[in-house]
Amino acid sequence: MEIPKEKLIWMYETMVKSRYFEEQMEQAYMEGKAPAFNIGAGPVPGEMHLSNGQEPAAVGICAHLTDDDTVTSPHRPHHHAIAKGVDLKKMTAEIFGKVTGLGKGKGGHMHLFDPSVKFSCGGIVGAGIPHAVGAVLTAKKRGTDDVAVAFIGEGAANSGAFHESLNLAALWNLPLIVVVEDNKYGISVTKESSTAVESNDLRAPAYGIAGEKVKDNDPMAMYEASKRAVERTRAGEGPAIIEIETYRYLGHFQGDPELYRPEGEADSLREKDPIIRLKNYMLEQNLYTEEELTEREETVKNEVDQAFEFARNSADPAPEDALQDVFAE
Amino acid sequence: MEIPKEKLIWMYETMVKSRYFEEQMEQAYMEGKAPAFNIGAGPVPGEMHLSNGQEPAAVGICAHLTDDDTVTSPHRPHHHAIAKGVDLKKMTAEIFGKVTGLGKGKGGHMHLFDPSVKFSCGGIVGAGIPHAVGAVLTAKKRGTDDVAVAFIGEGAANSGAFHESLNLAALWNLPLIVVVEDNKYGISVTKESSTAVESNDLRAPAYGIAGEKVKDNDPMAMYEASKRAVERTRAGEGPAIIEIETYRYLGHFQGDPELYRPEGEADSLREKDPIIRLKNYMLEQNLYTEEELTEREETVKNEVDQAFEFARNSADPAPEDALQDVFAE
Amino acid sequence: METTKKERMLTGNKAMAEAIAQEMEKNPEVFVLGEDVGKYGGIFGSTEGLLGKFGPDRVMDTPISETAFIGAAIGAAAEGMRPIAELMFVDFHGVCMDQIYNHMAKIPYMSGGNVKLPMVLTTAVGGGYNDAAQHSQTLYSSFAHLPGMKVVAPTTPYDIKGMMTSAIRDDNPVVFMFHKSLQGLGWMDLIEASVGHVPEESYTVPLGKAKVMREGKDVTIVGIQMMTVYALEAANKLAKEGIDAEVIDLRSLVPLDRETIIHSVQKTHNLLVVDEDYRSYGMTAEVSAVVAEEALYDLEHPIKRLAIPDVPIPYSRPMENYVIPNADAIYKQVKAMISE
Amino acid sequence: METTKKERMLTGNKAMAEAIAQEMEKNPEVFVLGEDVGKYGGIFGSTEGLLGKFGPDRVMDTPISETAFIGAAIGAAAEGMRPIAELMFVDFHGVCMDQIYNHMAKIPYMSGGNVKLPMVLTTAVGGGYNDAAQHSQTLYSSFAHLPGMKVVAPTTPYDIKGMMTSAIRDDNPVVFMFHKSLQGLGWMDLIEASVGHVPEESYTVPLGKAKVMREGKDVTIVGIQMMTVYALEAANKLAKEGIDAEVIDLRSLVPLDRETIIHSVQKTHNLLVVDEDYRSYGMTAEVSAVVAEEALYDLEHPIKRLAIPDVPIPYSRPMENYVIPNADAIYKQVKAMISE
Ligand SMILES: Cc1ncc(C[n+]2csc(CCOP(=O)(O)OP(=O)(O)O)c2C)c(N)n1
Ligand SMILES: Cc1ncc(C[n+]2csc(CCOP(=O)(O)OP(=O)(O)O)c2C)c(N)n1
Ligand SMILES: [Mg+2]
Ligand SMILES: [Mg+2]
Repeated sequence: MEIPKEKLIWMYETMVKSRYFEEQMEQAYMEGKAPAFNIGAGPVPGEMHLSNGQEPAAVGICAHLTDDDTVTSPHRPHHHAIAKGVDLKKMTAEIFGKVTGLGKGKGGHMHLFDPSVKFSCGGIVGAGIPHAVGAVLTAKKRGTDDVAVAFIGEGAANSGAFHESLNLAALWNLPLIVVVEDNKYGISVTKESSTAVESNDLRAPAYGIAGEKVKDNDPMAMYEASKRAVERTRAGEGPAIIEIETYRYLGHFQGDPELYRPEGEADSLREKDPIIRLKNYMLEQNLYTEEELTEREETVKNEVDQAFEFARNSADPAPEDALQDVFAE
Repeated sequence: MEIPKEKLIWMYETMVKSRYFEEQMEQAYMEGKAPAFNIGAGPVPGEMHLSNGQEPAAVGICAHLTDDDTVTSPHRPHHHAIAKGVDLKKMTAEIFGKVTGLGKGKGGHMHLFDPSVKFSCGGIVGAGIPHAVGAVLTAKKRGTDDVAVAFIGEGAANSGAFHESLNLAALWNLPLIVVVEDNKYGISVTKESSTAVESNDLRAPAYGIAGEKVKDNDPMAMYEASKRAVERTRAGEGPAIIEIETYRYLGHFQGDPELYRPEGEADSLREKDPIIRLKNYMLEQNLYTEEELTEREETVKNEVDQAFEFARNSADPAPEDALQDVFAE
Repeated sequence: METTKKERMLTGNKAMAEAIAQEMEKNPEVFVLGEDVGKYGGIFGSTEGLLGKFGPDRVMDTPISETAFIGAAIGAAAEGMRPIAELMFVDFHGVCMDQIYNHMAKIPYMSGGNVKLPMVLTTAVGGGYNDAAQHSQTLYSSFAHLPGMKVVAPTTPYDIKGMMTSAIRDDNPVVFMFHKSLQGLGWMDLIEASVGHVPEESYTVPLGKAKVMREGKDVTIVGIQMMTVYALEAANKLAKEGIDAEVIDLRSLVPLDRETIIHSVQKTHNLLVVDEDYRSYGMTAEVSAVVAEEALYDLEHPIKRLAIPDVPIPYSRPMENYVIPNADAIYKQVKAMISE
Repeated sequence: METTKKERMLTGNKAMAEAIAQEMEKNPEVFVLGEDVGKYGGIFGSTEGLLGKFGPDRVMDTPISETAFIGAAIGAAAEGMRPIAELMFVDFHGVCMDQIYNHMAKIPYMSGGNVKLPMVLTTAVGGGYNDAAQHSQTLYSSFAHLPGMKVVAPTTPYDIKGMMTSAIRDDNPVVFMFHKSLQGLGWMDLIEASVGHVPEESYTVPLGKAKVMREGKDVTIVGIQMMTVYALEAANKLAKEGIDAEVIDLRSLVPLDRETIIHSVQKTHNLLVVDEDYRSYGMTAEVSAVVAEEALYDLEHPIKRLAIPDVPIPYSRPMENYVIPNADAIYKQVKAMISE
């Protein structure tokens, strides 16, 4: 499969943006938490699940989506949000708990909602899949050809919500794709200790749907598998499961002691970094020069910096704002 | 496969007992509910889910179980209970709400617990499967070779509990068999309207376990499939799913107007009655004479009659008994 | 002609189905999904006749996958649809409560009001016909305790229709609890209260307002659904003995109409709260607490509560009758209270 | 030597893990299962060190399948095992509540006492570190409302160990809620109350008994877990102004120790109830109702309640601080009450 140049560069820029966002977030998160780490301190408190290394899953499929397609995402949502085109300023402000945030500071990092690009996420494992089903049920009722992608971790594939949602989507022939990001762990529990089959695409036959496996965190292979799945499902040929082998460079959340992780594992994963691999590919193919790529990197990093600035400069909500938005008028 | 004569006659007697029990129950249930049907009236109030026609699922597999093996059953439990050897008097008394019942009248028809033969059931679809997992987890911990059978309807195979339990059992290599009784309906909803695959044994690969389909409500085929599955699982070779195509002669519950059911469907099913088929087989094979079989039928029916008599003659619980048994001392 | 129209009587279930039908006619984005809502018309008749009128695309039978289909309703509501999802018995909420309270109830808040979820979760509640521990609960407070959803439980066919219409039009998630005994179904004990006057034309009854069903001056009895029905029965008997009870039908647990309760207690100076839910940490406690906070000095006698005495609902008739409050128990409790 | 032993100080999490370890040593049928209870030692340290001591057959990591593994614990308990199942955050109960309340809590009753379920469900509760709406709740009353399970929530390391031991030995299902802030974890705000004297030897603290943490004569403050800690802080401040508050640590929601509460109110004539759960239909209501029923005439002022004001827990610090009651809010509420 020939991947169009503009798709390659979009994937590249988006991965760089996402990675840089997470790196900035990692730093911001640590502010105020030294010398003794205190999860509730600093400008960004609460749990923080970063996606460094997992970018291919997000960009490989979002390359095929429009603003009218729906994405639901779990507790580790930043790369998906960025790939789906969520407003970066408002998203960052939300994570900083500011009144200018997507949810006016009520949601936080695990609860980002941007209806303008049909993105949502949540902190309960598996729970976003049915919401994606509802989005495409709506598409079907309204006669549009919008599709939905539900991102989950490999750990979530053992939840009841996974099974119920895939059965429902298959039964009603809805354009849903479940992307399983296999980063080997659900917190500390390895895939082998949680999953009775080797790969979750093997579960597709249980719903009579398509299943595909993407190996080695390869953004281009993810692009290709996603193209097949999105085209199929948009054409009304039913749901699909794509499982991608991906890499989690950091702990489950920031502050995770990672005692369960073999020494050196994260480093060895970093050696195969997908951003570098895609960059090298584009250079080898003479699609872009080093300079061109560097310039583009600067542009997206700049965008991230501006988003952080926006967030930091925004106002805190008033305490009593807590009482608003429980019910719509 | 040659089925031993004593197994055949046990299956026959048990099916006859179960069927006769349900027929007696059907009558008892209608007492006090005429002329206007009132679900809460008569000696046996509440919902009543009868199993007439579904006996093969129960006897085909229970023929391979001992008292130390566990059976969990759903809202339609009588045939399973009888095949597992639950105390018939106490069970009947429970359904009549008597103080001599298995649960002193607190449980009722959907909540029969007989720990002496490791039988339990419950009214929440899918919820019994994890209990069976726990039973065999215990067996494994204690080093016995006891197995567990979780009976469910085909409708329950779309519940999250099904998926989570099978993954867990497969992962931990526990001796669990899930028997799916496909009677075509979950209340009024047909299997085609609820299930994305044709048969639930096709879901076995999603857990890397064995799956087998038994067609046409055939007690002997069920015996054979069950033998394979029980022997395999008892030997430590992992869980299995058996789906049996079975027949529900009556409504989902008594009082079901069955408006969703094609006219004549139940009658056409009755023409293939498994009890008659097994009887004919034994006669053809000259295993028993008509007279011998009739005598055995009388014996088991007599047992049922005695159980009903015991139930009817037992005392009601005192109202204040309701306050007992919430907590053990 | 006009007179007979005014006297049009409907059962609770027909009132409910009529409200849904009228909203579905008006608004193509209203649809129904749930187990057996199609050909069966809802196990408790809540969707009777809808499949025939609107077809299977708008009246959708589902698999036994409450997490998936209630979650799908949430996803559809987020897109602006107005789904009505039916949880067949409230007793089954435990398999899908995450979708209900962590998502349906919280997404509007977590999104800072940017996502609205205009959906209704209908569910059947109540015992009294010996359906035992897993099919007889009301669980009113299990829902009312958790913020972000309106929780209503109407009693009369008139209110059922009017509040159902309000619920569908509401831009917030509404849990609409209908009591099996008040549906007026042919296969249950037919009680008078399950049939009542219901206008044919569409109308609304506001959510969040209690209703004084009977005015009185000696004691306030706060009830809900069947407990309101029994309270009225008890009030009639008490009246014969010169005790004039005011009966309040709560109708809505969230929002709770504190004013109507307090106003009544300020008049009668006595309060009995009756609930078909478990006693502890429930509605009787909440209503008691509201009065103890806001009208303490108005009380002549200690507040009394009647509810299920913190036991699962037993199957057998004598025991079930013992644990679910009835007219006689209410009558006795008021007598005991007044003569204290 | 003896003195240092008496002064042995432990964090809440170590107290909890020690209780489990001691019972596991004594009884081979005790085992632990849950997400990340193995190598990780429990996300909130509740099973720290157990894997190393007892191996993976007795300390079992599970998939993210709460319905299956809590259900499996029920099945194992029915066979006489004594499982301890951990629900990582109480906020996740909605995915498995059916197993918890329809099965764990009801099977003993529905079986007429013939099946016992000697199991413990441990779960982390509480907010205060900005973990937002799906990870900060206590949900005390969502469990306490439903009959058939003991529900406890100890505060001090001493009580955590003693009540954990009692819970494991209890023949009934016990929901054991431990507060994240009281675990004394290195990666959270370290509060003094999360460290305390804990004897090394095994001991029990009874379930179902509240504890008077501070005697006083002017006002009774009933709290639980962090609210008890804050109540004590507030009491110290109040003492400086001559207001002598009695602070009761509820410790157990079910059974509820009505006697201790009533006895205290009879002495102080004033009651403030403080909860980290949602306000409506919750613990503050139940305690208020108990007093309104049984000690109405002892009250000098209307009962006051402080709790989360029926909103989901907001993420942002100023808003979270606003909705979760703290020492200052308690202090102010008592002052306002007394001077009313
Ligand atoms: C229902 C539920 N159970 C448990 C958790 C706690 N939890 C949060 S993330 C997580 C691991 C998820 O693993 P996976 O799905 O593989 O995603 P990853 O973190 O690896 O991206 C767990 C157990 C939760 N949020 N929801
Ligand atoms: C979780 C849950 N959802 C719904 C129900 C209501 N219900 C009881 S039986 C039933 C149909 C079950 O169908 P199936 O599993 O095929 O069993 P069958 O009745 O055909 O034997 C339904 C929907 C329930 N008891 N529990
Ligand atoms: Mg993972
Ligand atoms: Mg069926």
